[in-house]
Amino acid sequence: MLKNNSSSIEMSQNNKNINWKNTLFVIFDKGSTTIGLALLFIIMSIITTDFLTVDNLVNVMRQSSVLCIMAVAMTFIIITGGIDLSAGSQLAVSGVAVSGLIVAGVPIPLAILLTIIIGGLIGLFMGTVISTQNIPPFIVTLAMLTILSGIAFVYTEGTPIVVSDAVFREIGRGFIGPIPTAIVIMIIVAIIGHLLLSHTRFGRYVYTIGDNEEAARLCGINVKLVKTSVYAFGGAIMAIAGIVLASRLSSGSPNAGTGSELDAIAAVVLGGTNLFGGEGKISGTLMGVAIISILNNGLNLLNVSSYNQLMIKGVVILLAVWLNSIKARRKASV
Amino acid sequence: MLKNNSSSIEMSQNNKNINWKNTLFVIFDKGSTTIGLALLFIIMSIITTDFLTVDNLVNVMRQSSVLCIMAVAMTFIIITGGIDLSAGSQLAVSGVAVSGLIVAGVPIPLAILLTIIIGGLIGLFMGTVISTQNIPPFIVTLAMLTILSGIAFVYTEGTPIVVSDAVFREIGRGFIGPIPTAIVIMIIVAIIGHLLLSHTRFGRYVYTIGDNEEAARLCGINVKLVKTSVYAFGGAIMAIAGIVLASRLSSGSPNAGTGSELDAIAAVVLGGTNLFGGEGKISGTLMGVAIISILNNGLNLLNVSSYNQLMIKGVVILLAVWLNSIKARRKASV
Amino acid sequence: MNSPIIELKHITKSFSGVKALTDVSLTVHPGSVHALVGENGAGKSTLMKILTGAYSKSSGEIFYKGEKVENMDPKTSKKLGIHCIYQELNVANYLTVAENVFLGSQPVNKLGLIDWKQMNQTAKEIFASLQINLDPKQMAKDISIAQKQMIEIARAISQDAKILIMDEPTSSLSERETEILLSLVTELKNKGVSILYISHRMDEIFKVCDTVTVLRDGKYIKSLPMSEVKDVDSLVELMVNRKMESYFNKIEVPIGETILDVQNLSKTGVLNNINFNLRSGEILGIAGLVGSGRTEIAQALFGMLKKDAGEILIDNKKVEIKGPSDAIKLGIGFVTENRKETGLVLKQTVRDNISLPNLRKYTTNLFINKKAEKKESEDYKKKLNIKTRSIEQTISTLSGGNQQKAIISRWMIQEPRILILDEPCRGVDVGAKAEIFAQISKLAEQGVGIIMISSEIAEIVGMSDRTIVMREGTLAGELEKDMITSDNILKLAFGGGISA
Amino acid sequence: NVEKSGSDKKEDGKLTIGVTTATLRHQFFIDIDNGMKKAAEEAGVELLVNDPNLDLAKQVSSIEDYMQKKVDALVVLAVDNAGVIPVIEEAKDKGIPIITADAVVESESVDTFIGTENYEAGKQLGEYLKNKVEADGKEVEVAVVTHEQSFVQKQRLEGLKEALKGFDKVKILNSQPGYDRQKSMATVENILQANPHVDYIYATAENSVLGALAALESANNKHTKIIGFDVTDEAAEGVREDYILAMIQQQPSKIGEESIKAALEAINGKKLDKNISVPVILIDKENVDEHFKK
Ligand SMILES: Nc1ncnc2c1ncn2[C@@H]1O[C@H](COP(=O)(O)OP(=O)(O)OP(=O)(O)O)[C@@H](O)[C@H]1O
Ligand SMILES: Nc1ncnc2c1ncn2[C@@H]1O[C@H](COP(=O)(O)OP(=O)(O)OP(=O)(O)O)[C@@H](O)[C@H]1O
Ligand SMILES: O[C@@H]1[C@H](O)[C@H](O)CO[C@H]1O
Ligand SMILES: [Mg+2]
Ligand SMILES: [Mg+2]
Repeated sequence: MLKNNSSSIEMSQNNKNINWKNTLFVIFDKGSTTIGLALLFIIMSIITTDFLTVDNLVNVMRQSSVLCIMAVAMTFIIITGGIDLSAGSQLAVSGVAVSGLIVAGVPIPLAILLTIIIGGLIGLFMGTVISTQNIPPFIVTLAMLTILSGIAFVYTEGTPIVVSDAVFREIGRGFIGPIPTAIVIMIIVAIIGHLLLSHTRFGRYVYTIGDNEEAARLCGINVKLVKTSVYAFGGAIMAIAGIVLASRLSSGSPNAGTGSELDAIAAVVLGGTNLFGGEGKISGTLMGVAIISILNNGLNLLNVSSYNQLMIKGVVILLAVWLNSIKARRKASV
Repeated sequence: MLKNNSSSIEMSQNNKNINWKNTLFVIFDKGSTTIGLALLFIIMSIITTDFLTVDNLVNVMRQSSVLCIMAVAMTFIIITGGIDLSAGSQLAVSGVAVSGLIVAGVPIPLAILLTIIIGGLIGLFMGTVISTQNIPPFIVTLAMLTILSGIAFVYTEGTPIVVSDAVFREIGRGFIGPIPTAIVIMIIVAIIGHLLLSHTRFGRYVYTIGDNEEAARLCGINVKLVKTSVYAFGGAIMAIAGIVLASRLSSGSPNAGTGSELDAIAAVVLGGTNLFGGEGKISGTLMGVAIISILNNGLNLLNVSSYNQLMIKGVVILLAVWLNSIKARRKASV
Repeated sequence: MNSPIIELKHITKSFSGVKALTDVSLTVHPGSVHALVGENGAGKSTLMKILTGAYSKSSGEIFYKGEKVENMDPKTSKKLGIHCIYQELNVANYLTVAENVFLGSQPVNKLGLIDWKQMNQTAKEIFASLQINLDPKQMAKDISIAQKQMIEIARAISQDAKILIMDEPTSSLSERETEILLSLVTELKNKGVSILYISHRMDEIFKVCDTVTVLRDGKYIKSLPMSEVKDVDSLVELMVNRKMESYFNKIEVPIGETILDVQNLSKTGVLNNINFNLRSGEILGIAGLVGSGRTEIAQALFGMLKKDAGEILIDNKKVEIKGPSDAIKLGIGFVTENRKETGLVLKQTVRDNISLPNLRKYTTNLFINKKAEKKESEDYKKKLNIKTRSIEQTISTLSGGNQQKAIISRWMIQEPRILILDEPCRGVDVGAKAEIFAQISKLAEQGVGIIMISSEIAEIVGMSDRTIVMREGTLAGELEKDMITSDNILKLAFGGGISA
Repeated sequence: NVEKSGSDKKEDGKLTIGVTTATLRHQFFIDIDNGMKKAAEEAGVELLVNDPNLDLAKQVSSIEDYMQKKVDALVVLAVDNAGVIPVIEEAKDKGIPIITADAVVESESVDTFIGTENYEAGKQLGEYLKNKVEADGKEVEVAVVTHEQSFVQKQRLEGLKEALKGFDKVKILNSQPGYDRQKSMATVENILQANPHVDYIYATAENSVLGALAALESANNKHTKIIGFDVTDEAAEGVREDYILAMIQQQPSKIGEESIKAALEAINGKKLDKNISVPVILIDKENVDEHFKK
């Protein structure tokens, strides 16, 4: 509304200016960190010749696939006002499960399907506890973080399950035409996530619950069911992330994925999703994922030493968000 | 409220029953996980003879001192609706700072004072960014997590700074009379935290901001100032935690404290503080800390194997919160 | 007579052991407008929430067309065609206006995807039929409370409800919107819809209702056809169980010096060159339609809205008000129009809410003197008759009107020199209104200058010493005491001239 | 109560050894653990194992808890070489013998250290590389994937650098972070983007090696070779397939066995050597089949 205002004010002054300004507004309005991402991209392209190559961009995307898939699921959960701290452990469990099944001789498609079902069931369990028992998601998923990790370790006795199957490796390492399979999977998940969230009733219920749970209930939305479904859906998607990761590493390790929940949450929040729920977009999340991945890639390309990477990462993330917050404030004061 | 009710209903029936029931109600109403804590305590006392000894209880308290001090600061921050993911790194920085200062020949009291001031300044910086730039606390403190960790590593080049000074060691390992100094510090911090939160204007403002920031502003509360102060105060308290830890370790290590922010947040949330702000108590936080510490101690005493500890910890935490949620629902439906 | 569509029988509801409703019965016939009246906290909203299944009843029975409904929940009631405009608005702030209209039943296309085009189009049509100017694509967080109320009304219409419950639908609307709403009620009734209508504005009850049921202290008092109700006074008497002496306890007091002078106040697109002043002991009314900029004047005075031009003088001295804390330091108090979003601290107790801006007063040494704090809250609980079991109760469990009284006490304790009241009696019952007006009068007597924004013209007429009327961001006119009439206010608000 | 539990122990006469490991989430430490279990069983002592999972504060707490349990000896695989000193000294003051393993702890209270001399092992690997490069006669670049936060891994890096000091045919790039497989894999993929012709990747621990291996396999890169630490079955396969040039194999299960033996000797009052080094084996394609079954 305000944007319209300001552009209509411009309109009367200078007609050429508007379209340009308008376009910029549209781009910069998508996520919360668009300016930051754009600047990061430009700076990286300038300071290292290795960054802006097709090869490297494909490389970055492929690396970000696991994080991206996780972050899509996390976006749904956070928009309901929830959180999933067990995402990393879910990756471990599903990686171990799919590897264990394949090693045990289960055909690959079936192993994958079963793993996704297991992931869905884990999510279903968490969602049920959260929505029916009224326990904060933070606590439920924190408890599940250690429980699931424990299960993965007990199941494998701490030793990764190696999958030498070449077909399975294709998921994380192979190509479909010129595009890595992992990227294709990531894109499909992101598109499904976007459609579901922004263009179906289910998605709109997700927002409504996160925004005003009471209003949702009074409008006849089955709040418990929707919440439970979000975690179950999330669990299935986390399982897909776990499968891609296991394939990339050719093994199911109970250590895999540990701690990645924080990256996923960070990507979602960087992308402008409100940690208190009700607000957020898949497109924003993609940008958050891009920032984190490009940053990691760039620092490696630039051969920055490991301790300095820590500091630089923090500063860049802070600056990226800060740039957008300036914009937001300038907008508000128009 | 309900407590009065139900007891007054009993009153007419049986006079002896009431007092007992009343007392139980009072105990069980304090935090969100009182029943869980009580059960945990009782079970531990029964299944291992090593648990319920004066020596071991003092031991548990001393072990929990660092977590407890952190959690007090975290309680304030979470009640404003914020979060501090950099708490662990703040511990590392202050541990490294106090050790570095002492090794450089600064007298211990001055070194401690300077470290607390540094901690306060770190908090002040974060608080200012959060409250004036409108960037979500999650992102600011996540960025600070890596920045501060990087600083600690660069400053020490990754090697812990050993403090051989016996006086410094007293803080974390010494005794005042029969009571460990660390416990005395923890109790003082908890009392100050409680008084500040529940008996001063500042504390009320903290709650109000976490509940309805706009209403707070319209009542003339300087929201930015209060928020900034909470982080600055928090930083100073985190520095105290870091000093106690460094003293317990007789060294400042850039690795120390890493990851402990999650334990601190968990303790606060277990203690019934609302992660979305506006609600919570220091007494609840103490109970959350107790649950986590007793659980760790008990599992060690019972020599439960590593992977099983993971599962058991998760299940116990879930059960502890669940028991209270049943009580809460029973209350609501009376 | 046709058979009843809804029967509530012997409904009892208790919260934490305390009864909010005791053995209440109610029968609603198709195609009728049934009023539900009673004091704040009488149990009207609670009874309606039981009917929609938002609350579960403690005991009693619900019948729909003679058939017993066992477990009523919001989904079931929606299926039965029961729709409710709740007292506390249920708007999702980060969804669009159109989505809020269709909340929970957004139209979808063949693929199961949301049909945005149709949704926006339909919303637009509904808005047009309600003569309101709202952009369906706008985010709900950017609109005013009156507009949110209109969204709820639009939602109700879009639902094709058979039974429509309206819980104080006009409490934040002004004359024009109220007229539209009331004609809508009649129209729906003629189509056979049954309407349950709750309001503290008695004139509305007399205008559109066929039957009225009175509740008092959670108990059923009486149901009777409106034709049998003699006048407002007799209905009020049933509600409050005593004779009301007067509604507007205005005390005439000598009016003093000018304490506030507003000159050329402007804000692009919202306020245009506003000039007025306020004297000590004076009650200045501000009237106008929704969206005319009344709230914005208050916000500018309180430092919530940055003015583009103009000056504010207090005691003839220019002042710079950068934020609410500056305003408070200058002795200004402000009761906002939207208590839920900008007033209440919902997780806290009644006492906390009353003492919030006054804590400094109770602070001795470092700590808050809780005794003093409690005492003053207790005093105001009595003075304004706030219905709560204890001041230690969480404020969210109070009825709407009682919450409003708590917020008002907050500012009375402050002893401001200038008190701005934006819709001070929103949702307050007639008895309590009289109490609040008595208190406001007393403040004026002590020399406080009062600015009272109200959409209820009767309140403006009954209480103000002088009135300014706003229209589309400009000051349409100023009325001296003897010129303050309903007619004159309306003429100015709609853009006509007045005859002196 | 305390007294009683103490006397209980004497009655059944069984000795108790408390172990605080670094983490049980790495094959290397799991192997040490298995070695310890085996030795403890043979000797008929009770073994308590605590896993702080690299958290220093938890490790300190676990030693304090062992004091409550009045263990007869402590085996410490320190998470941090300085932070455990005060609690170790406290335990020693209570008469509990202290055995350290894997990571050196500089303190008077430590009875002995058992494990790999990581600096020396790094040097050994460096010498091997130096010979190889001299034989090839070409200048090479070495990228490093490591967890600089780990004291042991830093020593391995310093050892390698020491061996290559003044040898101008090798250029060592800045260390890049990699601890778990996923992160190490991504890091190596990125290194290959910046430097497709990098000759060697020095990965200083088990999972950085396996992450690097996954990256090379995935890129089908047969030019770049890995050198590193801690051979597992997967890594052995990598040696056979020429992704890995050479690795240092420690003898974790031997470290475990020796630790328990030393603990028993200390309990019996025997004076121990300050340093019991367990030799490492340098594995390359020549000898890999000897040590790892196909
Ligand atoms: N969730 C709740 N918990 C406890 N008490 C409640 C709750 N909701 C309502 N009450 C109590 O029930 C009584 C009836 O409230 P209700 O909201 O139905 O009144 P009302 O007639 O609608 O009043 P108003 O005119 O002010 O809206 C009040 O005393 C109120 O405090
Ligand atoms: N957050 C906002 N941003 C921009 N414009 C706004 C905002 N809120 C309100 N407005 C605009 O300001 C004008 C006046 O607002 P508002 O409806 O609050 O006035 P009002 O006279 O106080 O009406 P009422 O008090 O009856 O609701 C309207 O044109 C409205 O669209
Ligand atoms: O100290 C350990 C071991 O020596 C092993 O190589 C695993 O990683 C290191 O941190
Ligand atoms: Mg009501
Ligand atoms: Mg208004």
